[in-house]
Amino acid sequence: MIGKGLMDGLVVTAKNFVGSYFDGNRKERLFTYQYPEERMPLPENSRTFPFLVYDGTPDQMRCTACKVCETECPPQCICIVMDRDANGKPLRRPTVFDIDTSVCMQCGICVEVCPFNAIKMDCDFERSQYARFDDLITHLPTLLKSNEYYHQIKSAEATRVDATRKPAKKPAAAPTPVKPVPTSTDMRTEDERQAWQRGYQGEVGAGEIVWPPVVLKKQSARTPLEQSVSSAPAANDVPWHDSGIELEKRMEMAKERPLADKLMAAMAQVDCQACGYDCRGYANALASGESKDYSRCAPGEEPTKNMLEKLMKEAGKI
Amino acid sequence: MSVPLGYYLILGGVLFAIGLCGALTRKNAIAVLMSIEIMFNAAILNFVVFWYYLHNGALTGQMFALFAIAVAAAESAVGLALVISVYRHYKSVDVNEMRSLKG
Amino acid sequence: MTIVFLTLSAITVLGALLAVTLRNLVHCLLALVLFFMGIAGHFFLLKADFLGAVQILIYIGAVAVLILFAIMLTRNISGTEGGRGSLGGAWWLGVGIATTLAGAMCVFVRRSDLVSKLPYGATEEGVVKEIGKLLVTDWVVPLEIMAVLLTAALIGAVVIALEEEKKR
Amino acid sequence: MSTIETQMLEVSLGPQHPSTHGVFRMDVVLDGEYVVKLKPVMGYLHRNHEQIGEKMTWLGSMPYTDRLDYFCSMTNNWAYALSVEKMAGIKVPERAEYIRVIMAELTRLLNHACAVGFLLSDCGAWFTPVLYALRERERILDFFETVSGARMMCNYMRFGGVRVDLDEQSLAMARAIVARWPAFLDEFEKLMTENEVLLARTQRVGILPRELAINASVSGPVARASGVAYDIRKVDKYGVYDRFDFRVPVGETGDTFDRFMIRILEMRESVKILHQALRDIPSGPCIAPESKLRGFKVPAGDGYGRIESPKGELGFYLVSEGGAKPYRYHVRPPSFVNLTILEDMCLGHKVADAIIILGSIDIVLGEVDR
Amino acid sequence: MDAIYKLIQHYAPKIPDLLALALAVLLPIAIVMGVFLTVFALLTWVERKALGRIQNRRGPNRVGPVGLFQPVADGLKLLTKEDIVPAAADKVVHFLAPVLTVVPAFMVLAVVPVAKGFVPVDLNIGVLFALAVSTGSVLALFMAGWASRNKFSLLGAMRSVAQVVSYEVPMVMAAVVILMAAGTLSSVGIVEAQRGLAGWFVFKPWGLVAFVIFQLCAMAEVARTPFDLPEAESEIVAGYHTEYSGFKFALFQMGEYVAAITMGGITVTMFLGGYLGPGSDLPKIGWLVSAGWFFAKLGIIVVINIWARGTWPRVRVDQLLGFAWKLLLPLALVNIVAMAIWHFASNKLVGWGASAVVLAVAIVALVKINTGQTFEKRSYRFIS
Repeated sequence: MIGKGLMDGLVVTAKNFVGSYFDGNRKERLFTYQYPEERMPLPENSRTFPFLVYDGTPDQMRCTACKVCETECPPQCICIVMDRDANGKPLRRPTVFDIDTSVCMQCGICVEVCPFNAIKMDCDFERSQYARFDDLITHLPTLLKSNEYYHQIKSAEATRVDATRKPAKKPAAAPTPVKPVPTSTDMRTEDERQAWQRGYQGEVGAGEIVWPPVVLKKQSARTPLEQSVSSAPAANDVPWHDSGIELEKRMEMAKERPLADKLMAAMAQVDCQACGYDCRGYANALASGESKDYSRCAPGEEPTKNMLEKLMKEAGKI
Repeated sequence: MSVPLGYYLILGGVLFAIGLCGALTRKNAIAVLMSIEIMFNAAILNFVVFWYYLHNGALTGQMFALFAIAVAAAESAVGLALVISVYRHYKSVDVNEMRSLKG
Repeated sequence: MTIVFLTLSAITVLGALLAVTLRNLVHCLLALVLFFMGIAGHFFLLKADFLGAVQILIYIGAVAVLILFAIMLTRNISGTEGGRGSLGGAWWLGVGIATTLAGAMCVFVRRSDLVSKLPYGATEEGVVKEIGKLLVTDWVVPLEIMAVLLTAALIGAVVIALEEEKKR
Repeated sequence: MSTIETQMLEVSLGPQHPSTHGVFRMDVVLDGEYVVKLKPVMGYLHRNHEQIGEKMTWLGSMPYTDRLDYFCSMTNNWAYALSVEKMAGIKVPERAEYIRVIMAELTRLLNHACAVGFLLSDCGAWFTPVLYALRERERILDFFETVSGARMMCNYMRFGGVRVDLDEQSLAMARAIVARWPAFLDEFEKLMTENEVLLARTQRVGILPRELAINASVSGPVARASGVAYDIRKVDKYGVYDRFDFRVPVGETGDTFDRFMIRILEMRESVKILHQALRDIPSGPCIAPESKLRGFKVPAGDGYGRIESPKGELGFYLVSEGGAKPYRYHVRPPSFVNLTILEDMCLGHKVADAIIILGSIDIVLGEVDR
Repeated sequence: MDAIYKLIQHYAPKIPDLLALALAVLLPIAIVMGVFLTVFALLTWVERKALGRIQNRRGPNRVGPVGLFQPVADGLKLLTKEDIVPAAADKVVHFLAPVLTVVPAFMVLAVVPVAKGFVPVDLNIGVLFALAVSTGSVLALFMAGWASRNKFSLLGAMRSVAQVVSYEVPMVMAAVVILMAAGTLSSVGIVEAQRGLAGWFVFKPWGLVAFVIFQLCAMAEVARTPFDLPEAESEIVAGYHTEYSGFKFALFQMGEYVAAITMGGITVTMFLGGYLGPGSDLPKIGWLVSAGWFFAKLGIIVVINIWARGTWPRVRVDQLLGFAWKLLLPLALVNIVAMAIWHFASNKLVGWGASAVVLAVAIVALVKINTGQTFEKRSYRFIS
């Protein structure tokens, strides 16, 4: 019968029309939320942008600036600079932790790879800003959220995390007063900032624009060193296993040791597992030939890499 | 209130002349057809005018106009079909280029 | 009434003039439609309402559209006539003939005794009914012939437009 | 057709056009309303996906695969994970396989519902069917968000399993969705499948002959509508698909209507699979214990993993040098391959037909342009 | 008009004659324009709201109570928008087109009897006038499409021309039946001819068929779904008004909606008894009741339009023209014959039966002929 299909369709739409007024369960038909007034209940797993968890005071952040997330982040939107005290001794916490939310694709891989449960995914999606660049970069003060907040948005997950965490070991840096946390913007000059933006907008090859440019500052901040003797008690076996000791000093300590120990001394000594091992394991892997990639020590940066390359070359491993 | 008949006759004459002028001068066959439509309409206007001014209760003028409109419609249909047919042969609707009588 | 007549006449003449002088065929067509509207207005003014409606229905609804399709089928879509002038070589001859004709007609009209004739009190009441009756009584033979003519025109137009396909 | 040689009309449908399903362009040459030439122009959404994949770690590419066919991130994840697992020789735990099947079939449901919805929208049904489809899709997206944390860019699967286990609550949620679906399909079919206007618009329009479908290596519902009985779920029996009782609908004519109907029938079969999977899902770990996130390396060699994504055969060809990154990373996107026969299907039809033929292929530009 | 003129002269004899005449002319125009523009604004709201609910959306709900002031907001927004004219466009024609779209729509209003004793102009060729004038819009649409120098616009314009011209024919043929029955072309005369119990023409077999044909043609004339090809957004973007923005676009919308309303008004007048209904003849408030009836019936037509728009897909251009020429036109012609049978039948019952049978046979035959091989029943293999 011609026309039956047309009429059937009319019946269906009429049902929907009437149903949208009289259906008891509003989710049945009118499935949209009237956004600013009503909000969708966000499930616990929902993720938007990462934030950093601290216990107690913001000073007691869990992040150790191990740079695992910086390395693993697929779109490379994280920039970390480790904090150092006046003597240049690494403090195992970031002084700069920037996340470019215009680049971040909310994949949550930083959360998965973080060995310290320091970085977590937020549920806050209302992040619109007027400016295109700087406002979209979230800095350490904004990123830091308390563990209570974490419990608030994702209670089950946070409880699980708390259970797995070791009972809070007080960081050694406690006596030092909390200094205002600088951001990468603060550390940049206006010229550098503009250069970075130009580079960001696609002027590739327009000069040696280093991303992130803060690296320049950081290295200059590190060079004038009057190395004081480390007061840290040296472990019997591996006395250099202290990230506070300078690279040259560590190499000095391990001068007489076998290759694996020399390699280990070249590492950044934070056991961050960014390379997939702890420092000992990575050194062993390199020494035994299991791995040939000497560029994986993220916290150690260029000096470590160069040193490792030198050592490996000397040993004929590469 | 009403205008005298002469006004309408002059209007009809002028319109017819305009149409004739177009029919004689335009090169495009469709434009020529449009000019002919103008002439037709001038004539039909006159039918109605004469009916309006000179009728004695009879509707002959209107009937003539009605038939003229029908004929004009038929004429334009056939005329335009011819134009299209000609266009297919000559790839042009320029009346000056239609010189050959062969199909 | 004179004002209305003059306005309508101005519109009509303007439409006609534009229709024969404009270069762009589509503009010509639109001017022609203006002309048709003017004529229809005259019909309404002359109390021939039915004819006015028929004029709109057939000329604007059918003939203009027919011409439109012809233009679209034969020209490029913008409707311009191309580089050459839109007028034929002997355009002054045509203009001369037309002017002469118009002048002659004006002269004859002026001489005629009908010039100052005023209308009968024509009414529109019942005209449509009357036309309908006349069409099937006194005018039935012309009507039938007209029907045949229209059919023939229809078939003829189709045949002419399609002849190429048969040849292929 | 008319023999009057009129001026051909060259129209560029897209990249800004309401029904090109993204930034896609069809350079169409029209004779009146008839399509005499059609050139698909793509690349407006090209984002170097494969090159990025070669610069990323193995894991780092996973969130990028979400963005391939952004309707079906779950199946994209699966295809990539499958090929990496093949190369690395990781055994996926049973529960993870079941979860993957559930996710993939739910993805198929939402993709097909939206595909037919948008197809009808292209036919001019003024968004009614597509909004009904979106209404149901919303439930599945809610489920995805509950499980994986994101509605569309799920980034859910990992090498050797899935990232988050399904708890009892989310399983109940999935069961509720599946239980509702047949009712939705009935409503949808009543709304459209017998509609005379739709039949007149789609039947015998855009016929894809069986031989051409095979020669052009078309896959998925488009191929099955043309009578090619080829479904990787049956051919490869990857995952645990050999344990489920389901059938694959195959059409005969290969016209737009068949492609439309095949999708609806496939949804019914998917519902069957989901019922079985949700009933039989075993307990156990959801990720292989030997799988690791950081420093993940794949032994040297190459591998090609393919799955039956909702749009067709989605494959990843990967070459490893044994390092932390793939040496070569290549995607075989079904939309792209299916799009190659667009001109053959559209020639001689009208513009309106070309639009619905494009709609019936069901492309997603993220996948076509990569 | 005359009545108002007389009233003015009666109650205010001091007013100069010319002013009274002007008032008598302008007053009904103002009333009709005012009423129908309000109806137009309301209609856009109703349509958006109803379509929203059909599609499980909410429709406009931000401006005013239940979004009732949305048309005002829309109007303001369109007024303040930049008016863009394409560089290559034919400026004059491009400007004239939207204006000319609105004119015929409002001209048709002149002959629609809105209430008892209230019709702006009671032309004795009312219906013919309405049908003739509504054709005029086709040229405006063509002008819009052609002057925009956009290929989508041109396609839309040509579609629109072909569509309107094709549907004009069965529409007039369907109307012929009504004219035969009423014996007049005057719209008031047609309404008055439908007095009596079940006197509406739609309740006669030929009337019903004519109503369906007329309604379909009216939908096609004003380009409503399923015949909205001239502005098919999924195919040719927005058809003839692709290149229009701001207030010109608003004028197109207005022309379209007012045309839809007036077409509905003509349908109501011709088939649904116009302003007739219980209470429409009451002495004092008859005009109000009859206006209520008229708008209620108009509402039904509008709802049918919206409902169809929310449900059906759009037909293809060849199917559209085929439908008009191969199905509607022959059916309309047969309908005239059926009307003749009904008219000359010896008694009512025989007339009823005979015309119904003729029509039924014609419909079945025409549908068979037209849909011979069109709809296939498909079956699918299953591989397991």
